[in-house]
Amino acid sequence: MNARELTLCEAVAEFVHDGDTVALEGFTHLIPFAAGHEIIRQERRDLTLVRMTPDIIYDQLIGMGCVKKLIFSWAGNPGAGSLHRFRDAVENSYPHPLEIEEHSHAGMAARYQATASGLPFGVLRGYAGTDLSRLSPTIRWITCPFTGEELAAVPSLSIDVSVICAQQADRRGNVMMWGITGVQKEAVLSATRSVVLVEEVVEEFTPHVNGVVLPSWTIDAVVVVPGGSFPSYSEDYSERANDFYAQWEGISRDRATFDAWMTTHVLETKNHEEFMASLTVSLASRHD
Amino acid sequence: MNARELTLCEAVAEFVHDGDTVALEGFTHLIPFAAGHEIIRQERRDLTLVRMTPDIIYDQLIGMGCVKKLIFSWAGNPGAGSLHRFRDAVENSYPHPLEIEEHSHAGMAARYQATASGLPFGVLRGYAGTDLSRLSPTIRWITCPFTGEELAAVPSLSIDVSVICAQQADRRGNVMMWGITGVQKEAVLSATRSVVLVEEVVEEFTPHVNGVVLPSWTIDAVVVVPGGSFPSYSEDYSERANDFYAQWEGISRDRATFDAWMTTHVLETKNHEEFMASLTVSLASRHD
Amino acid sequence: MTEVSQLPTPLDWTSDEIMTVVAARELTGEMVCFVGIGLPSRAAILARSTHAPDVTLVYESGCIGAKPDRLPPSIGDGVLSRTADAVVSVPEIFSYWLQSGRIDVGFLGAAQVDKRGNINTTVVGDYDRPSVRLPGAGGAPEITTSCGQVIITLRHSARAFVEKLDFVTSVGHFEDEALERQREKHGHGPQVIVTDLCVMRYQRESREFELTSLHPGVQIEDVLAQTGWPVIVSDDLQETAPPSNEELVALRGFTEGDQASR
Amino acid sequence: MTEVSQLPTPLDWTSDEIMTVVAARELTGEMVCFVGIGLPSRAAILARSTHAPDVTLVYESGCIGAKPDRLPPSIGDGVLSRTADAVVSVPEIFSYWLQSGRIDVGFLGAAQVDKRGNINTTVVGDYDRPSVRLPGAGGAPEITTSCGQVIITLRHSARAFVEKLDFVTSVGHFEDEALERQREKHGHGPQVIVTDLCVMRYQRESREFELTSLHPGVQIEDVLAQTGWPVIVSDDLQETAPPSNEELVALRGFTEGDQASR
Repeated sequence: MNARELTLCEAVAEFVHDGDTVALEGFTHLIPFAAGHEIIRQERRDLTLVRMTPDIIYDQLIGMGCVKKLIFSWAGNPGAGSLHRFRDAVENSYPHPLEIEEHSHAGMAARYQATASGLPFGVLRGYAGTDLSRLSPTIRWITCPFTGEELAAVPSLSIDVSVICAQQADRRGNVMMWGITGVQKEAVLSATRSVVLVEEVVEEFTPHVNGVVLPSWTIDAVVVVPGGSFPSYSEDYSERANDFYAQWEGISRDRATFDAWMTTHVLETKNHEEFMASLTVSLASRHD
Repeated sequence: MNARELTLCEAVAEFVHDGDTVALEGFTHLIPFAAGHEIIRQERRDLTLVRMTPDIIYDQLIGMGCVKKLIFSWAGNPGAGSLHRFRDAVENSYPHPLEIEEHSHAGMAARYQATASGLPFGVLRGYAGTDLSRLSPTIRWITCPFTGEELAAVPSLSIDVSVICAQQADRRGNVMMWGITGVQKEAVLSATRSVVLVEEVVEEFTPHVNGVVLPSWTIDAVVVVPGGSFPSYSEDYSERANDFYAQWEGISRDRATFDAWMTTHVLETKNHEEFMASLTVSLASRHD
Repeated sequence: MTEVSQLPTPLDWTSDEIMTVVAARELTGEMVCFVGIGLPSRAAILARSTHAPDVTLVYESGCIGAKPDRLPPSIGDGVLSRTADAVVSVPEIFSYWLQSGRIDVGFLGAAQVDKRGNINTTVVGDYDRPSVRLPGAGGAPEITTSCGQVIITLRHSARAFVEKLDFVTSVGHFEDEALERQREKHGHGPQVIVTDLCVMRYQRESREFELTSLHPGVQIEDVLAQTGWPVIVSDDLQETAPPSNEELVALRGFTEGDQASR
Repeated sequence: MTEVSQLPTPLDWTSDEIMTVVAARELTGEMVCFVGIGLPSRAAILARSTHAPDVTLVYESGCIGAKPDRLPPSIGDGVLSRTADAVVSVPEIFSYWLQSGRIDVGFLGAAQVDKRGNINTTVVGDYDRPSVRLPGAGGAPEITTSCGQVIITLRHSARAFVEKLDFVTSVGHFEDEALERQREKHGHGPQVIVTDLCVMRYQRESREFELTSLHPGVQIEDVLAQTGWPVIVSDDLQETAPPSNEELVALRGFTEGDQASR
């Protein structure tokens, strides 16, 4: 069945439920901030979040109490600092305890590939001698039946819904992304349901090097949200708000500052357009 | 080290040796016919050939006595008939016995992926109940350490040299192919050495949907051979000579007819340009 | 334009044409179909251009959502990649698209088939010294086990419809019940065989393919004579609806287009 | 244009700058380098723009052969994808490019390191109740075992250079000889640690990192005081060549470019 075009509010209401395992994937580029904010506004609870590189939007979801468990491989604000809400949850169980299941990037990538391939596990040469392999029940060992070599095995993921950003959809609901496309294709193909936020709908895709197309029938909903990845970026549509990433350290470190920021910019904005206006004003004022 | 630009004669002389395991990959599109013919002209012997879909060029290599063993998953002339030289080798050991190692497409694809990934084996859900899995020492079973499910395991390949066609190279020796790109990237990344035939060298690649770029440092030699895939085709450069594929049934069925054809069109032409001229004249005359 | 006076009369079709038309009818709605070359491709393209425009065609060459307006002479033809929604690598088509269970229907040909829908495309005779060496497995073993269901189509002959296959290239349905339940987890396997004589459907009760529909003019005896096992004839045996003029015009349009393109 | 009169004097550099410059010097010729974010990226870009223009940069975001002319604030910056020879998916970068053994040098930062080049980027304190939760493994465990060799770079402090790691995120060199021989099949592991005080190199004989070069103005005692294990000082202890004006101008050019781009 082809993708339906929905509003973000409708898509989150229909496809993201309390208790779901949710992957909002993206690799610096094309982070689905708008979807994360809408999940916060709709007050989802007990989510298991999956992502290789949880960043600010996951920090916000954790800090706002939406998250029960995090499955990940690198949780930071690259080049800019820590995810203090994630740290507060792990270090101090605030706002409540956060269960974690962690892997290396190679391990998470293998899990996504296995899941997209319909296999129960993935194989990699990795984890040898690490404490992660000693502690994690999701890292086991498997013997090559031809060479006898021992390799690491990781289980596939059970993702209820994946949400990604892409640059464009066409009239039939196919979507196309380009630039750094990370693990987003695997995220969509690994999930029971999927939602794709796009910058715009076009008549015909223009060719792009490394253009990745997902056919309409692999997607449940296409949502047009211009700037939906802001303050992340969308190659050929927007620039990353690097200033904001640098400021996050100061915003997130303190619980009250974080709460105030979330209230002003997310809870009191009713959609992504208002969020963008609100954050843009705030960024401009700090430059003055 | 970046790729060197060589002539086809030089590249085959330097990189394809008697006894080598060689993959001339392509999936209907971009078959490296010119390289196969040069291997025949240079009289290589005892080759192990690898390919998912061996077609006419492999039939020619087998019929000319270059091949000791074939590793493959579907050996035919799609929509047009049999590979009679392959059949004659298997059915009658003519011109000499041909060892075969056969798989399904999914199994061969998994072997290429494992090899390109530096893993000793690949995993797939396949082969259950088939005679292939009963007979082949290269199909074994492996148990998922998380679910207990039994899956098929296939060993990685040991490829000495891969030869593929791509549409373009740039000045630095990067190559780009588009359209149906098959398993060619994996073939190059699976091999110790690799040679890429291109239609032309360009200043800058133009973007293409499904454009696949292989960096110069993954390739040993770039060879400019316009029409190097003829009578196969090169998307946006040439059309497939479907007539020739249809005629192959008649040419290959009889040993003497085959020998005469090979002598006229391959052994007595000194390069691909002469081959193309020779075959084009022959195709035109049959139309009259 | 084909003028009305030139439209074929209802009887004006070949046995290959009815086989293609009847196979095409098996594709409906928004099915996603994994298409083999030759008759399966012809039938799938026919379905898309007549009663089932929303069927998605996936080719093992990596072309997803191809919309060919002529018969490609191979599954790697440029018309498939140029009209596809997406083109992916061959390893990806088998892992992310086929094995993952994303395909509703697989569409296969065969050299030999048995009453359980097991297929041989490998050898006639002994494997190590075959009398006829066939092309081999291709995508078949995993298509039969990964798709929601499988349609098999081939010409009916005693050489093709055999009691015992010379070689089991792909398993249709296991004789062993436990194995069969195992394979059902990932797909229902072959459900229908369409030939130039008839339609046979898999029945869970008998665990074999039964004769369910005879093409116009074909007698039960014709089928029995060309089938190497004692065929169960369905209690509800039908006569196949003959190809409609619309179906034939569409099919012949392709074939002409295909010839013209050569 | 920087005018000659404004060129820095030989002493005009910070401890972070010498660390970057010295790390950059480890990259030479046509090395293919897998680059982490932060100081590793800064050093690799510096190397490419000074003495090692033929070094190929590979980023875990999938950018192969990126040629950034400024410091990307993240490894997913658009300047990396736009200047890359090829951009591939993240699963592909880890399977076809890293795990396959195609990368000559891995370039890593760390929160803690021990004398065998084992790295901790996971937690300070107990794993289940950490005093500081760090970002986690990222690419490190497989970078250290899959690359031909690994360069580690971090600021020197007693908190970072520890006798025993709180958590082994990535193994540098195994204490067990059999395990170490096993890992050597796929790469030689960490070979050098570059800090703001010194350079330490792995010695096969002692099986640990030894102090081989002191940066100008640094005393052996400074290093010993900031290192949590009894450091072996090489018999052939060198003084690190100070950053050249060319190196510093190039480095500062990036940093300014980076600031300006914000």
